Amino acid sequence: MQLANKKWTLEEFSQLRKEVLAAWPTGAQVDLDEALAYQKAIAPEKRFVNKLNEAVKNRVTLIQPRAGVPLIAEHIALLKHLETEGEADLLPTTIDSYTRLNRYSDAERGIKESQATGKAMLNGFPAVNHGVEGCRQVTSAVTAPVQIRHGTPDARLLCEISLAGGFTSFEGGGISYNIPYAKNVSIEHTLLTWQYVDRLVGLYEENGVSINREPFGPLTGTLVPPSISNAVAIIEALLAAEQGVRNITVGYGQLGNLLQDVAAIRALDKQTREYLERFGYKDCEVSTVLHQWMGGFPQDEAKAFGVICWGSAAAALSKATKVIVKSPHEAMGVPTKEANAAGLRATRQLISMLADQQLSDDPALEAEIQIILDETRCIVEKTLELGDGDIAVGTVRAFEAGVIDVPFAPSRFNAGKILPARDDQGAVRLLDVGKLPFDERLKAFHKDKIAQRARHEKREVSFQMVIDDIYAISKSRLVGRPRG
Amino acid sequence: MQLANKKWTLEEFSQLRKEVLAAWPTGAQVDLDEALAYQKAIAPEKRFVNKLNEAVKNRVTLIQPRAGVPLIAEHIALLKHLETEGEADLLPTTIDSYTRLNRYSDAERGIKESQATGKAMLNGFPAVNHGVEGCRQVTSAVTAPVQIRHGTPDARLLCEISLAGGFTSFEGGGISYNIPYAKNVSIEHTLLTWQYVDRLVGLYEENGVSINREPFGPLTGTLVPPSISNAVAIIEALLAAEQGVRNITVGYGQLGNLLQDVAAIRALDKQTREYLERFGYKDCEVSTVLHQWMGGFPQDEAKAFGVICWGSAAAALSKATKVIVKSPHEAMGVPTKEANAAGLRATRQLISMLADQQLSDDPALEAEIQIILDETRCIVEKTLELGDGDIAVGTVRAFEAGVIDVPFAPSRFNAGKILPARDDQGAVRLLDVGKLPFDERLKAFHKDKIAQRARHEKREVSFQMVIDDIYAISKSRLVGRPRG
Amino acid sequence: MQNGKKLVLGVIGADVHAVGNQILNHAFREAGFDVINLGVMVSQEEFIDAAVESAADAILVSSLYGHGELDCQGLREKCDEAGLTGILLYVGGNIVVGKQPFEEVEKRFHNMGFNRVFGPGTSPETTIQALREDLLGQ
Amino acid sequence: MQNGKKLVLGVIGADVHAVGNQILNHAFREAGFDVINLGVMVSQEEFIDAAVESAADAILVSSLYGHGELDCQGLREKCDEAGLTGILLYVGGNIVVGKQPFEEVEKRFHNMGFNRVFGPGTSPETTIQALREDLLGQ
Ligand code: B12
Ligand code: B12
Repeated sequence: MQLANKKWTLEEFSQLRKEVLAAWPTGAQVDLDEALAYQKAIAPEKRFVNKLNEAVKNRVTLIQPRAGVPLIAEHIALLKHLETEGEADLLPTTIDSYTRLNRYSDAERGIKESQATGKAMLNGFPAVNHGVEGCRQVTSAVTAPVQIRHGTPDARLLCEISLAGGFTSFEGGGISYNIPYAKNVSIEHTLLTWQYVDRLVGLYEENGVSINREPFGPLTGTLVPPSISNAVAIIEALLAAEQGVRNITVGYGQLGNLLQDVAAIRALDKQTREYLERFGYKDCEVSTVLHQWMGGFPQDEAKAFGVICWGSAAAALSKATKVIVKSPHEAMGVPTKEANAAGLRATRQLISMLADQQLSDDPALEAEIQIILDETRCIVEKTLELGDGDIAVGTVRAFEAGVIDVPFAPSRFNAGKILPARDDQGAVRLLDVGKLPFDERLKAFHKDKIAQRARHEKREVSFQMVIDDIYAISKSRLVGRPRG
Repeated sequence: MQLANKKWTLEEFSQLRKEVLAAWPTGAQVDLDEALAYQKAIAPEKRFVNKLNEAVKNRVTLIQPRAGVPLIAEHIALLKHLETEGEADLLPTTIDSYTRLNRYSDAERGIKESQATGKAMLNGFPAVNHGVEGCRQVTSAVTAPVQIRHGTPDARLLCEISLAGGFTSFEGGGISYNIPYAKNVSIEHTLLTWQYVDRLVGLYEENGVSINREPFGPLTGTLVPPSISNAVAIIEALLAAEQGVRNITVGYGQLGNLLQDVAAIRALDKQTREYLERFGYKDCEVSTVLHQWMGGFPQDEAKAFGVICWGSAAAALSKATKVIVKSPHEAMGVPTKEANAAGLRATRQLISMLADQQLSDDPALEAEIQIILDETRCIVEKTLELGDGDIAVGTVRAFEAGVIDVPFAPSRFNAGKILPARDDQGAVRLLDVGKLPFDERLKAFHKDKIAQRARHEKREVSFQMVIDDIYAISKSRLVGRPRG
Repeated sequence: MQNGKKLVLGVIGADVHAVGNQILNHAFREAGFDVINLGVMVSQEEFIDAAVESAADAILVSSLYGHGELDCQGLREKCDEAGLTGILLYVGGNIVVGKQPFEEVEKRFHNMGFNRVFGPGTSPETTIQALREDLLGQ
Repeated sequence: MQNGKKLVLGVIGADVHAVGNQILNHAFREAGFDVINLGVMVSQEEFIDAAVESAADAILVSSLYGHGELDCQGLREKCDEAGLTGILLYVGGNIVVGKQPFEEVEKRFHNMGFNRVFGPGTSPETTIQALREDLLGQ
């Protein structure tokens, strides 16, 4: 199939569909009409879109954990714990890494070994292997809406099974679930697989079942400048909308400087709406999500609470629609349900205490928002230009050209030329802008900011700064200052 | 002795001193010359004043716990734990409640029962009973400077023993250690006993030994409006300076609205310096302390971490010189050393991550600072007026008149006429201004703010709001909204 | 509407925690009880004198600051001596030093003669419910 | 100044955590080692081929994502088969699912034939020190 940002015909979709469903035996369990009927029977308050729309209206921030274990009963117990003891508003089902790579027989081995050893041998819930029925057991056992969270370049079968399985939201996108999560998969390929996913969601939508879609905002989670993740989120929103998706949550990973974090969420919300409008997707519902710090965490649990709470504050003060919550076990491993619930409760406390507060619209905040809007516009416009107006084609070429460039990404389809580092106030700037299509003013802005820090630290601008910044938060700092 | 804000003569002081030292056998251990020599031998980095002055210079925030257990060895182990595992910059020795009321024989019983049962039967360290030698064991065992923290209306003997015992800072004041901590003790009496303490510190100062003094900022810790605690801090700073104190830390208890908290610390710092200057105490060194939320805490430890972290953020963003740290056990009881250290580490994480950030000086912040400055000025000026220019005499009359009025205070010398409640953004305002000497504009400001909240909550302004606000933080809220 | 029952309320010992006391005072009155509120820093003797004088139905002792165990020793015996045999005795707050298993704490205070023992953060509603059961058989 | 020792470095299995790998690559080179960095998503076969081809002195396996225990099974045996008998094998990162007692984890991986096992957050300096001990006798 030829990549273009154009809504697939039902024919194109149906042709591929057989192949997709045949990839693993559980695919045969999916019957679209039956699935639509099942989805329609789900209570309104258990639908992701309704909870999100209400939160947008009331300007409140919902809280959601990450969580997934290999076996169904344990997974249900985990989710129940998170909604009762963790006071979660929204629930996740995090998929294991084998499933993410379509290695369903390895996942099967993980299930078996988990059953045999009584230990979780997979880092998530293998939804494809558990099939439609297994998913329905999960989604019907809890009272909050449940979302599939993963990192799967080819999530077509996973999406088929999980929507039929009663999940009402599906995370990911052709860029955000490729570049940070794969090494050898071309962007072209994942844009196509995710057009399938979005078309499937569009089909549900056209049949009266609204499903939330959420591009994965934080990308590699490691010093990703806001304009890069915002640009990716906007592009994925446009791609999804073209295929008929109507409810979109755009995301951002907290960086730690409060002003920058609040500015990033505000810019993201505003600019996503603007671009959707511009390309004629006028009935799209947009919400935002802030992820608590996605990079390396401190090992100490009390310090981890510090990081968690600061992320909650950023979410509350930026009025993000929801916040994805970390646990005090983050640096150590997949959290126990108790640790996960503790992270949620700390977050709840902050979100509620800050519900009625917000940063005032002062010139410093306005300036920071403007910088992010300008940079993001440079990237998105250049991408459109490279694709001769087609954002899908443009995206492939933009990655080739380094016009979109994600730091520390494993993918060989990512240029990897930019180097981010913090400025003297801890905002993430660019030490090397690589091939980003920034104008001279923006380039000078970054250069000045980094130079200012270097002067303060009395050292040369160098890669060592980047390394120091990567370790900083796990060492109780934001800016990785030289030691001693 | 007749109360007046006038430096005591050495004669006046010495006359009283004999009586003070005779109140309990350990008083005989104090020899001023020997004590001065002992203090002079303390390493500079172990002196409170040096650490504080350096922090003021570098605009960093130091962290300090509260902690005290009945027995010496256990207390030393506790402090060592807090400096190694808790990364505390400054250490406390919190005094038990019997000692605070000069009930030294009850304290003796507590020591005995603690030894016998192996459980701590006192809520702090009975420094007077342990005597000069006991105190020296403590202060010499640790590397950080140590401060006496208590709540003692008559702390004369305690101060004598602890300064001779090597402590380099002493908390409290004639108002702040009376009104929240006593029921039947007149202000006149405590102003006199604290003139003794301040004169003693002044004597050390004049002999080349600089001791830090810290009025207790949070008062009852329960919805105390910033202008009231700032006015008390300023008055106590003036009283201390007159007796020769030269290093003063003025304090404030976090209220939870970030803008108000930052404004309160900034106003406090500025106005304390202005008043000291105006009355000719030109060589005083001033620093500030923010206390993490001093009212009722949530019982859940994860939620308590949320409150702790938000207090840390307020401290860091207001650039307070130090922050007094709570533990996740706060709602339950005196914390274990592990819980105490955990509170410190969470605080450390936030303070370090926010070290390079600050709120920008926008009009909203400026306006909030101005309100606090204006209100505080009204109170202090009226107090001066009531005392015909004498701030000590004025203070006694101000309490009689309700010109200074602390909410929820146990003291019968406090008018108890004002009622604080939160506004719609969670800032603490006055639902009833009582007899506070506010001008019409200020009165209208408070009225409007509370009315705005009432409208939003669709209920009448009433005492129920106050009750709801008292419980709010322990129920994961800041503003006590009506239920349902 | 008054329910005819009289409570003596106060914070025992050298304890100055005044907030909870003021709220309980308010809540008990709202609930129809007759409250003799002694405030903070109340000695055993003051509790007993007030109860004798008013012919109270119950004494409600608060202790927050940690010395509750020392302060409460012997209160039941002194009540007996004063002729207040069988008077309802409650204690609540942060009644011991530190975070201790509630069951053990409860047992120790039961042994001291308290009819009911309440842990940290007990809501006024819970206490009022208990009083209604014990005094009004509701 | 090169120290003449060759390391094969990579992140095993379906694991894409790239940040630590990039930093280790940088740190080992700075420390004088010759590094063959295979990046992320490296199969056992790729590790072995690279080690055979380069006559490496050690294989350093990273696993962050939790499937380390499944991914590492049989690596030592395959090394033996490929003639890499006795080659130094390290593993590090977040090598199991969840927060588990390190001693037990270490034992399980020792039993799988790893010479050294490193827990979460091990600093490059620690690893370099261990390599110097094991390869250069320092
Ligand atoms: C950033 C991150 C991500 C990014 C990775 C981006 C990228 N492509 O690199 C994203 C968001 C994409 C991601 C995805 C996933 N992640 Co992740 N991620 C992290 C996180 C927060 C930081 C990792 C990091 O970069 N650290 C900084 C670097 C410098 O440190 P490091 O990687 O630990 O490496 C150092 C040391 O460990 C040591 N070391 C490493 N290898 C070796 C080898 C030897 C021999 C030695 C001696 C030392 C050594 O030296 C390195 C340099 O100092 C960690 C948690 C944490 N540590 O805070 C979780 C974490 C590793 N991720 C985890 C998981 C489960 C996942 C996912 C499966 C699910 C998810 N949460 O989405 C997917 C996995 C996808 C896949 N197939 O691999 C878990 C692993 C759980 C476990 N082991 O029990 C962790 C621990 C989080 C958690 N507590 O749940 N993740
Ligand atoms: C505010 C406060 C203060 C203020 C008090 C101001 C004042 N005069 O009122 C100040 C700062 C002055 C203060 C001083 C001290 N405090 Co204090 N304080 C608190 C705090 C933070 C909140 C108390 C409060 O007002 N809560 C709100 C009210 C509404 O709740 P409440 O008091 O718990 O009362 C409710 C219930 O407990 C219940 N209840 C109460 N009594 C009874 C009785 C019965 C029969 C029943 C059924 C129910 C019941 O109903 C009440 C209404 O809902 C608590 C910790 C916490 N709870 O978060 C510590 C706390 C009570 N304080 C403590 C201590 C140790 C002290 C000090 C000794 C030392 C210090 N830290 O400075 C001094 C004591 C001075 C003295 N002599 O008493 C400890 C007690 C430790 C313990 N028991 O192990 C606590 C628990 C903090 C801690 N974890 O260390 N404190």
